[in-house]
Amino acid sequence: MKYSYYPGCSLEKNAASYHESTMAIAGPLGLDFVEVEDWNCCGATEYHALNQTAAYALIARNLAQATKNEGLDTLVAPCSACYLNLRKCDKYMATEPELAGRVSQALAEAGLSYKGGTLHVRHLLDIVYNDVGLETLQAKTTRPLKGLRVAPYYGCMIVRPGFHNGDDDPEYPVTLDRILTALGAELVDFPMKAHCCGGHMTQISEATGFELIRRLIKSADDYEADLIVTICPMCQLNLDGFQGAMNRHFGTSYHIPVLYFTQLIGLALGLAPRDLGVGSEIVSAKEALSKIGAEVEEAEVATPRQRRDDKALPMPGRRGEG
Amino acid sequence: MAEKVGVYICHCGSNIAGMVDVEGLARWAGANLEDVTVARDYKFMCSSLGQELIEEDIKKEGLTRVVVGACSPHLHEKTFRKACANAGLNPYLMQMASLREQISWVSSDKDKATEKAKALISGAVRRVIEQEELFASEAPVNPNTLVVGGGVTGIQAALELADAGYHVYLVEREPSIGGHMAQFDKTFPTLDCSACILTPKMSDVGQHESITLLSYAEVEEVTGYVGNFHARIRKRARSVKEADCTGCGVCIEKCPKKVIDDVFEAGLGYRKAIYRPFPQAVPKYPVIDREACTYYLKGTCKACEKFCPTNAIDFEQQDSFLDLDVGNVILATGFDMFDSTRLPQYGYGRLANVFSNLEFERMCNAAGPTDGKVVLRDGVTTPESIAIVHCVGSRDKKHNPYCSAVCCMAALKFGHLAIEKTGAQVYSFYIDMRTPHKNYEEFYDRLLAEGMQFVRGRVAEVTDAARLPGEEGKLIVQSEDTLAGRQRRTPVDMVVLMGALEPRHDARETALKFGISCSMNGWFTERHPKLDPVATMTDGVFIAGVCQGPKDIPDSVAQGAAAAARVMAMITKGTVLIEPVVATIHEENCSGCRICNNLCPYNAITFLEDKGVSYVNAALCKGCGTCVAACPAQAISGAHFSNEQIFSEIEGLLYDAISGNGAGHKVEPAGVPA
Amino acid sequence: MSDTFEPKIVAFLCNWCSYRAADLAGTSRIKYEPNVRIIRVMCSGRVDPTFVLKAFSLGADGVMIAGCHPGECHYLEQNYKAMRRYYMLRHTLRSMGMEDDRLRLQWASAAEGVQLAAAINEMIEQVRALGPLNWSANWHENGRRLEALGRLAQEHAEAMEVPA
Amino acid sequence: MHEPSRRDGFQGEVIAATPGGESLLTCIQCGTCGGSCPSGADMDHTPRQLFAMINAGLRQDVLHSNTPWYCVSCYYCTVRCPKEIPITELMYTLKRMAVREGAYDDSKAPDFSRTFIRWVEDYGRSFELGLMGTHMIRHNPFGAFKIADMGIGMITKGRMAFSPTRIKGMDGLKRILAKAKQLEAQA
Repeated sequence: MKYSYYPGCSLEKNAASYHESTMAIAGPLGLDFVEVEDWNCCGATEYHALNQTAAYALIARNLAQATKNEGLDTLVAPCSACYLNLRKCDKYMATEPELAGRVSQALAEAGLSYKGGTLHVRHLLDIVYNDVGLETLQAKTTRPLKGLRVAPYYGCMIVRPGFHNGDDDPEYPVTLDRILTALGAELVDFPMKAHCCGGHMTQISEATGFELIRRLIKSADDYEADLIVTICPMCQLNLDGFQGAMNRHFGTSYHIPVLYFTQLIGLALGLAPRDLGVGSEIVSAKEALSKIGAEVEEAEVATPRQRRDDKALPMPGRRGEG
Repeated sequence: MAEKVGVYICHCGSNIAGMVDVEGLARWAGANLEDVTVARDYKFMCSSLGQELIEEDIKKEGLTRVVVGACSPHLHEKTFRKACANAGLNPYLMQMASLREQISWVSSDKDKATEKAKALISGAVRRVIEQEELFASEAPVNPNTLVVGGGVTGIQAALELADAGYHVYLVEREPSIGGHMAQFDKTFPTLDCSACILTPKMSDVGQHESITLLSYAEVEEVTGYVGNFHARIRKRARSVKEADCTGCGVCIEKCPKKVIDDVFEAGLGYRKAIYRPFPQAVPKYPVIDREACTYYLKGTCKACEKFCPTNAIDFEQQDSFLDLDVGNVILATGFDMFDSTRLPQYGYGRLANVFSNLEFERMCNAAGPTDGKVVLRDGVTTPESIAIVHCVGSRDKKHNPYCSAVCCMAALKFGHLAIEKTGAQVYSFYIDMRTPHKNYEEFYDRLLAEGMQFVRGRVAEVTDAARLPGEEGKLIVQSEDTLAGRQRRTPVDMVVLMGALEPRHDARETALKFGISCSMNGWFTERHPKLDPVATMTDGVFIAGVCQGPKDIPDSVAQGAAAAARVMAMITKGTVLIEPVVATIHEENCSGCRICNNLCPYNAITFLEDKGVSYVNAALCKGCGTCVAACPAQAISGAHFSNEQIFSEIEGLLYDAISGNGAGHKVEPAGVPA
Repeated sequence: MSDTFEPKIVAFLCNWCSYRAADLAGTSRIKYEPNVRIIRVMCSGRVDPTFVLKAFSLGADGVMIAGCHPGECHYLEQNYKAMRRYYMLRHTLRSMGMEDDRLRLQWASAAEGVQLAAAINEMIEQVRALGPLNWSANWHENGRRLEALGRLAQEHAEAMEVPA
Repeated sequence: MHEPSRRDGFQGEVIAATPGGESLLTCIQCGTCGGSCPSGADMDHTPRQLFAMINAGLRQDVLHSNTPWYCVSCYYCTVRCPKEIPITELMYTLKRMAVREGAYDDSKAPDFSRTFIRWVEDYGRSFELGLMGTHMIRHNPFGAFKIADMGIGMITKGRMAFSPTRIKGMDGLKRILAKAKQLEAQA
């Protein structure tokens, strides 16, 4: 399975471990990524605040560059912010004629063009879940993540409206949960799984930014998670990089490491931690990862302890489970 | 001989005259359209004076055709047909042009509107000349009625008819009649015990000599037409012989298999594999749930059979079929409750102490799974604080755009019951409080006085992720208090979700079965939203209760009675007129290719082997005209919608295009002097 | 009087859904352009391909066929027959060198007044962009053209009317 | 003529500048957006209040509100809105209008966006060290100490680049952006 690949700026340096681990698992999982030639920054959320046409022209240049990878009509982005930008741009190029007209004119200045709908923009999580599949992941697992309590964290931008690929729920997504379960990890029913990490808020209003980070870390801690698993470099940077500053701000002492889902897949596949960029996190994952070993056992989603006795009333049936 | 056509243009007050130059239009028709001998305009053509105008002209001027340019034929076609008939003209020689719905109400330029009106009148005149005399036939009305759905609406309809001496077949899908109302604890705003007021009506139905109650049964197929429907009913196998069962209940007592009761107890309680939904069920006979029964699953047990004193258990019983002849049908099929797992942000199904409205209803009921105690999911703890969330799946484009009409009042009722039973602090999170009926606003006042707290803001989410002190171990309801303009986190012990009322999941199939239509949202469509709320476009099929749209108990009961009254009028009159709009095959042109045979959904076309031609049974034909369009030999004609009539209408409508030889594309404001 | 081309659209509306949608557009006072002229038929299944060709030949620049949504036909499934004929007709129109967008099939339930009005406007815009059809001119020059078309349509009809 | 719902004035302006913005007219002030917003507690006005103010034509109050700048683009409001109003997109629109008119009270957030984009416009890629450096020096010189260990951690873990990467097609990108800005100004 061969795809165009758009790493995005974060994966160059601060989230290099995300890139490394993605490349490391690609081979074993049968994925082949062809990097988009001379890609540029997607503008994150910042350009939208300044100039709409320029924001979409900047993104569209990447889409145009990606069409140069002949025969590849799927563009994969591992960063959720890049993914949303690319996907939204692709959609608007087809549905917003005025905006698309302006963007096309701008692109033409560099001899480029892009027609909405040409590429299928997908997030790496979607590729792993739908194209690789749980069965393959399970079959290739040689070091099950048994005993590791993980909080699956999706963040905002992959699951939200109109732009995401399919059927994962924007409020209560489950694809990452299922991947981690397939790898043998013990899941916590993380209520904050789709809540916001704060994005750039630490730079705008520290108090606000730290509070958003605290909510997530506290909830993971309440659920006694060993680590948080993320799919986005911005989320990783906020939860990992700012965890210490957040602790100082609130006088707390949380210690929850934050790893990329590709790193956990790599570990389950039996790859060496250093080949997956493990060790570059600020909050050490050493202790948490020391738990991994031993034989495969079916992991279940753990919920907070609950009293149940004869008088207990039945729970309403949960749909779409299993 | 040339026809004499009279053209009548209605002002409809200013409804048409405000946008169309009605006087000019009438003058233009009189001066320019062939065969038009009289052309008049009048303030209200549908008034008795307007009708008399037409009648007089028919008599005095010897009109042979009439065109009325007024409103939609769906409103007044019958009126003007009658006027023609009164004057001795065959009513099918009248044609209407919809100047109001298709022109004046949808246009914004008077010149262009008037031009369009000329085209429509021209089309109608050309068409009416081709129209032929037709004669409606009369058919008797069978005095028996089929009522589908045994909730309070169907019960009311059935009793009204039966008390008037007419026979009713009442078909109910569940093992007992009673519907949703039987599940409720109290009714708002009077706080009557729901079961106490419903069960007497249920037993009246069970004992009424004019009602044949068919429970655990469904309508399989309906054929025929108004006054003469044939319905095939499938009676599902109860596995209990009704003739022998005394309803003693020993079988239920002895049955060792307990399953969650998803229907009557809303999943909050249990029932046996052989069961009666509730003690006052009508009829009293139990049913074996074959998917749960140990005998059907494993081949052993038969405890019920062993203990039954009258040998009424019959494991081999099969579904049986009943063919009924009825004159009219009343559909009172009710609603489904919204499945709140579709809004994961409210945690239903994931967070134990989030309850559905139906669960809470059962919890309040003294005969329910908690003996009427309001408790958390652990079955023992009394909540100290309860949040009631309004508009769950209502007023939401992603789910149901409409207001479910009853939830605000039900939430107030819940608030009252919760305060009374637990003394808990009760919060209501609402978008708009809607209490628009007799004594409803007063009930709202009462709850305000009782200390229920109202927060104006739709709940954003319900979570167990504690963020602030005091939130640990609670459910936190996150909202914006829109009146205070602040975000609010309200920690509570219990959350109750006021789920929407939704059309039955199979409402569209039901509609198709009875030949009626559904609105976009899936509610059955009434004949007229204001003036004909219980009739449908299909004569003889009536709708009542929530299947037509969300409404509360008194409105449902009123509709049930209204539908019954409509049926009684049909029965009393005794006959119905059958529209002569049917297809006819001209044998001399029929090649016997049989293309039409399978096109007819009503099997009205049969092939006559001896003659080698096809034949339309007029009693079965509904006049859709598909066969007419399909016949390669043009051997089929459709009465009142013949090829000639439609060709002429096209010619008339495009009068300004043909005359100009393609140059008539620009709409000239005054092509012909008015 | 403006110079913009005002196309003429003939619309065949079924009695039960789409004609009622037009009624509803009226009672809801939803404005749409006056270029459409509506003919009521009992069912979209009644629309004979020759009706469409006749309308084109007499000067219509566009033809709309509107019926109940699939699965909601008052006559159970006759709108599917209309759909089949519609595709056949588009094919025929194309093969005769006409833009097939001049023919439109529109589903409209009795509750969809807004949608029907929007569809009518959209179609008027589309046909306006296509320009005049002027078949009527051809009709006058060559009286046999319509007969030929009728025969062609009939052949297709026979080929397509395979019972469902 | 079928007239699409439209409003003049400030509300019309906001709607016209937002993909899918017409649905703003259908807001029922339910507060789902305000209740869902993770940073709502720190906003001058909840998004719902802002929509009421837009409806009331309070242009200056709206553009001076800090609300759009506290939007973290999490899209919770957008997915939960019962009227499917693209609230996050509307926040971007309001930010752009405020930037264009210089109508914001706290320059921190707009400056952050500008600084971020300046690196992108010059190099084609973003540059975190440069961004944080420039931004912190201007807006939060003491804050730098608070997160110093984080910065050091990032550097020692090899997660911070010391110089920005420049893309090859920089000339082309500059032409694209110049044209885009010219078109935006005309739109």
